Amino acid sequence: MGGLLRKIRRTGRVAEAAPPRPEPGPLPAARELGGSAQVRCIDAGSCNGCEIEIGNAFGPVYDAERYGARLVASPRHADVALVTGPVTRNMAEPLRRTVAAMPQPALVVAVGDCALDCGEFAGGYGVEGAVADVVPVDVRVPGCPPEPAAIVAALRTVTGR
Amino acid sequence: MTSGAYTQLLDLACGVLLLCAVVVLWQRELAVLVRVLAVQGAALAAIAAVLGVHERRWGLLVVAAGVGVLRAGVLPYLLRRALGARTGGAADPPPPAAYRSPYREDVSEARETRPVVNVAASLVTAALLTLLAYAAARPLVALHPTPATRALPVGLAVVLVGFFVLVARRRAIAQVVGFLTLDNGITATAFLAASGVPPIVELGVSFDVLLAVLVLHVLTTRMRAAFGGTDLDDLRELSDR
Amino acid sequence: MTPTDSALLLTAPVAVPLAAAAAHAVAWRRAAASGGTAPGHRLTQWAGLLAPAAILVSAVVLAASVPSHGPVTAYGRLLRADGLSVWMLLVVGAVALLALAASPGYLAGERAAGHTDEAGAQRYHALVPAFLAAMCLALLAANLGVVWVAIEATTIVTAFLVGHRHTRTSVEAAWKYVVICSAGIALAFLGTVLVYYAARQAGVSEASALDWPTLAARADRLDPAVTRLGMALVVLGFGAKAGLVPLHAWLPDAHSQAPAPVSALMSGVLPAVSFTALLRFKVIADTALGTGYTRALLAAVALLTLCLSAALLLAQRDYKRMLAYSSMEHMSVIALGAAIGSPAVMSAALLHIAGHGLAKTVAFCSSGHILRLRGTTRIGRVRGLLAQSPALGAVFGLAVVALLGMPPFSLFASEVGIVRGGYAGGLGWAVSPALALVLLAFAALGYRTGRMVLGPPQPAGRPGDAPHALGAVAAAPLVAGLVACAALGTALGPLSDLLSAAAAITAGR
Amino acid sequence: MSGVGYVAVGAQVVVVVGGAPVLGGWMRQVRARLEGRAGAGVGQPWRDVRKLLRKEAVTPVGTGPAFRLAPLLLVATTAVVAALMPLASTRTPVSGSADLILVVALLALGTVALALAGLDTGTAFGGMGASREMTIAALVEPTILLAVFAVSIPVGSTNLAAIIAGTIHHPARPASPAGLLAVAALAVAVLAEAGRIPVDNPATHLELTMVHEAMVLEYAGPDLALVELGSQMRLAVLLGLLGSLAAPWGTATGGSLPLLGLALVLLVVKTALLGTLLAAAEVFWAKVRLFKVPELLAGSFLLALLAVVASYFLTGEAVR
Repeated sequence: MGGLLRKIRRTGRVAEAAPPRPEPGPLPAARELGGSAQVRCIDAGSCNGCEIEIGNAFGPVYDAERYGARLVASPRHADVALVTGPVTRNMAEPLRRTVAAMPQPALVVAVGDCALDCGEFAGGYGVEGAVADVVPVDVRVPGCPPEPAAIVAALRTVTGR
Repeated sequence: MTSGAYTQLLDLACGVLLLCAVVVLWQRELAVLVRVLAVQGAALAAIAAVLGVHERRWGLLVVAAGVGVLRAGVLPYLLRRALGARTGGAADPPPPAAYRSPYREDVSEARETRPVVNVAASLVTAALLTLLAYAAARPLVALHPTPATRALPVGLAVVLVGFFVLVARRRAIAQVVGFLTLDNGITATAFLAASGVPPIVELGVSFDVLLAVLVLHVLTTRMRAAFGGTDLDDLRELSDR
Repeated sequence: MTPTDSALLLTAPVAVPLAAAAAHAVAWRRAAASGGTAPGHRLTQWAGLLAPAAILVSAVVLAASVPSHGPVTAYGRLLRADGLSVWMLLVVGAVALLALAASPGYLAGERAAGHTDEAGAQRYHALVPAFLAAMCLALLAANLGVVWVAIEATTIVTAFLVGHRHTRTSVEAAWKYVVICSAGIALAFLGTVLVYYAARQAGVSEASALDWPTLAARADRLDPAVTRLGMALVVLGFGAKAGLVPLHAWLPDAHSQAPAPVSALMSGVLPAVSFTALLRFKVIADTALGTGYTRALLAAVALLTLCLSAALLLAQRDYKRMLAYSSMEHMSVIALGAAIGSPAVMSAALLHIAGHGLAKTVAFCSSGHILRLRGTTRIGRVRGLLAQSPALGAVFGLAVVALLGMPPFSLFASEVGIVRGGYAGGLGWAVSPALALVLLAFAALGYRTGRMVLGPPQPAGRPGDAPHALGAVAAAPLVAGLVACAALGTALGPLSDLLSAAAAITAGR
Repeated sequence: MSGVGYVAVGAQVVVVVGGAPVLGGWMRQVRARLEGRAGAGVGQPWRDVRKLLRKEAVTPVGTGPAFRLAPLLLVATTAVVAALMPLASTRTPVSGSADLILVVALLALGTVALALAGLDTGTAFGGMGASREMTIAALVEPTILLAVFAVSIPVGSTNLAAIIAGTIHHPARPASPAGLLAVAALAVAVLAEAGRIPVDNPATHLELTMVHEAMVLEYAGPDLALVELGSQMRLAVLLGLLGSLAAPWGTATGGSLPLLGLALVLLVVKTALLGTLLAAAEVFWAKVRLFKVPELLAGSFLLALLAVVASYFLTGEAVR
């Protein structure tokens, strides 16, 4: 315990200074959310590269939580579905149901090139299509994988902070 | 010292004594057990000191200091050394460099992993033992009710819990801790009942306890050499078969 | 007797062994420093006899004066010898003399087999006299707290003797021995503390509230409830050291692992010394509570122990463990005698302590020779001892016959005395089952020993089968022990005064 | 007195309802800072509640009144507890009913309602969460009752107002072994009852470790807002209870308004202090595995029992 306490004191604050607000400004739906967005991650068939970056976005350095975003365990609690990967055949219906389970107003954020246009996996026999082919997408985050900063910026347009 | 403060301090020290016995049952980490034992020894010394100040018997303060040094200092130190001998020792050659893990301590040696009676059940047993001590101590309290003798059940409860630890634990060090808890309980009973036994007896008893712990320390080392550990479950070669 | 004389007589049994222990401890350090290679001196081997000789001489001198002139005290009543302690001192001295006379032979054998070296031998010579000193202190101390300290000291001193071989089994035995005995005897200390509390509340001063004569004289004023709790704890605690149920588990392990002469001491006199402390408390409790309480307690413990030891004797396959369980059987017979408690029965019980001590010493020492000869402690692997080594077979067989309680050995007389007194004292309900159990143990012990001693010699070609002669030096203490045991059985002679004085003390009148 | 008394009751309820989310936000903020993060700010739970109230209410198919009523019941029982307890003043119109056993029963009612709601959803997680919650509750309730019994022995009453007033008049009482043991037992019980580490992790997303979260997975929108508000209020009330039993000084015993104001400030400070301690401790502790929770709770039960026993046999003249 003493060791941990010393480490906490030595480490101090890890979170980087908040960058300026992202350019396009908050989405219209952000006003209704009022600075709070619960996020449910949905892996529709990702290679897990994007999951690692999402994890980093919520880690101490980028600290997406300071803008009011928080990961939750249930789509019922969520305002934002963070969808990654090309949608595989088996995940198409679960994705549709998950988005349907979210209470309105709800947003879908597609994270990564695969989610936007199937990327490397386009035309694969198991791939149903991009996220937009299955559910309506509100925010797009390109990159393979996208940088945590980009994910945080996308989430900031949702929370409006 | 006013009578109120005296009672308060005495009760507080007794409470710490009992609490330490409970924590000994609760904790599995052997290093923590040893630390708790030191606290218990300090509480015991505090009981003696409070009694000494209250009754204005300055000899008792000397006894208290001795008890404190032995039970909060020397005995825990010996036990810590017995624990620390785990990683080194001539009888126990270090493993080849290729197999040496970054975790120098063998976890199974540092903890009571599988007590004979699981912790939840032993805590409930401790509750029953406390009630038993309370029932058994009623004639003792009735003989001469003072704030000190009213706390006698605490001493008996610590004795019973110590005995239970002795029976229900499989690690050699945990058994020694149980033995010392038992002994702390007896000494506490002696202090609470009659302000301690005569100094010559107290001296002899302390000396015996110290020697007993030393002997057990040596035996622990030998046990590691012979069995490769201090799991008392390994001690099952002698039986009537 | 002048104060100087009495001080000298009471100090010698403790101080001479302690001095011997200190001298050997120095030699042990030196031998350990030199790597255990330095050769031993013949002189130091036999010098070990000095300590038991001192005990015996003091005991004999005291025995001449105490029955007629009353208890002797020294150092402001810190040490005190009455009939009971002198009788026990005699037993300790005699048994220790036999055991230590057998020691050089035992150590020579161990050294020849490579089990020990000079350092080990010196350690043995240092620890055994210390053990004797602790026992004598337990017998001579007038303060019950000091008695407790001395008895706990015996545990600590003998721990390394039990674990002398560093093998897995001896470490196991030593651990169990120290933990069970220390914890058990800690209960006895709790009992002592409670009696002290009762005495202080009865108005006894702090200095004399643990002094046995004072306590015995003023026991009628002790609070009964507190004394009852204290006595129960004392029976449990000192019973642990005496090999009585429920804290007996250390006894067979320790006795089977210790060196044979130490086993003899630990089995022959150590339980008896602990039991003597119990008897002292019994005197106090009997006055404070009436005889019924301690009687019920002791009878119950004795019967349980007897049940257990008889059952385990029936199934026993190891002869050293067999002898250990036989000790438990005899201790429970003695405890039964103490439960009956009339003066005649108490003298029978004290005689039983002496006879058992002598016979068990011979049995354990000869079992050491058997172990060296055959290299095993399994009963099944030892056959035809008498044919191979007539002297050893005869001594071992006779020792067991003595333990079985056959005439002319003294155990016959004492057992008959206890049984007769039990029926006369209205304890038939306890004596009858005890008798049945003793017979059961008798059958088991007799049958197994018969198989070991009698029969044709083992087929040739196995190690250790050559005809074996015990040798005069090794045989002398064994024969002496048997003769002494038989002599006690036929006539007490000058000892009868001492025995009746001791019995009068323990009977509480 | 009655006027100030009514004000006190109202102020307590307002402080608890308004302050509970802030307390939650504060604890998260403390945690974030210790973990090297910036944190979302103290007001974040209120933002969450505001947003959830604006959102659509979803009632899953097949659920009945148990599901719909549970959030209301949770908040209502906790609000009643907040009104009853002498958090700021021991002399209120309802302090006569502030029985500790009643308080415990009201809190248990909320727990049971939520567990029933979890069962009502018919999902695997709901049932699992409910069963775990009830396992823990079954072990916590006797502990709380025993601890309460222990602190009530010296007073001779289980009325909270009487206990706290008694402690203010006998300042040595919480330092007695019985008092210390009872408060320690209560602290463990509070952790379990409020679903904090090491019994339950309020920030978990792992199905295997969820207890409270698993029961409320199906709630959305305003219902979820009530559930979150309810659990935050429970934590605030329990910490307030612990604070006023361990250190009742400052609680108003008379009927003057300035004293009441001071008491409210002290209440907020005490609760915030306990919250800070708890949040800091949560950084150091790990959640124990579910099968080890009984071990922890058996320990706290033992502490409570020892407290009772100690208050019987360690009663010197100072306490009586």
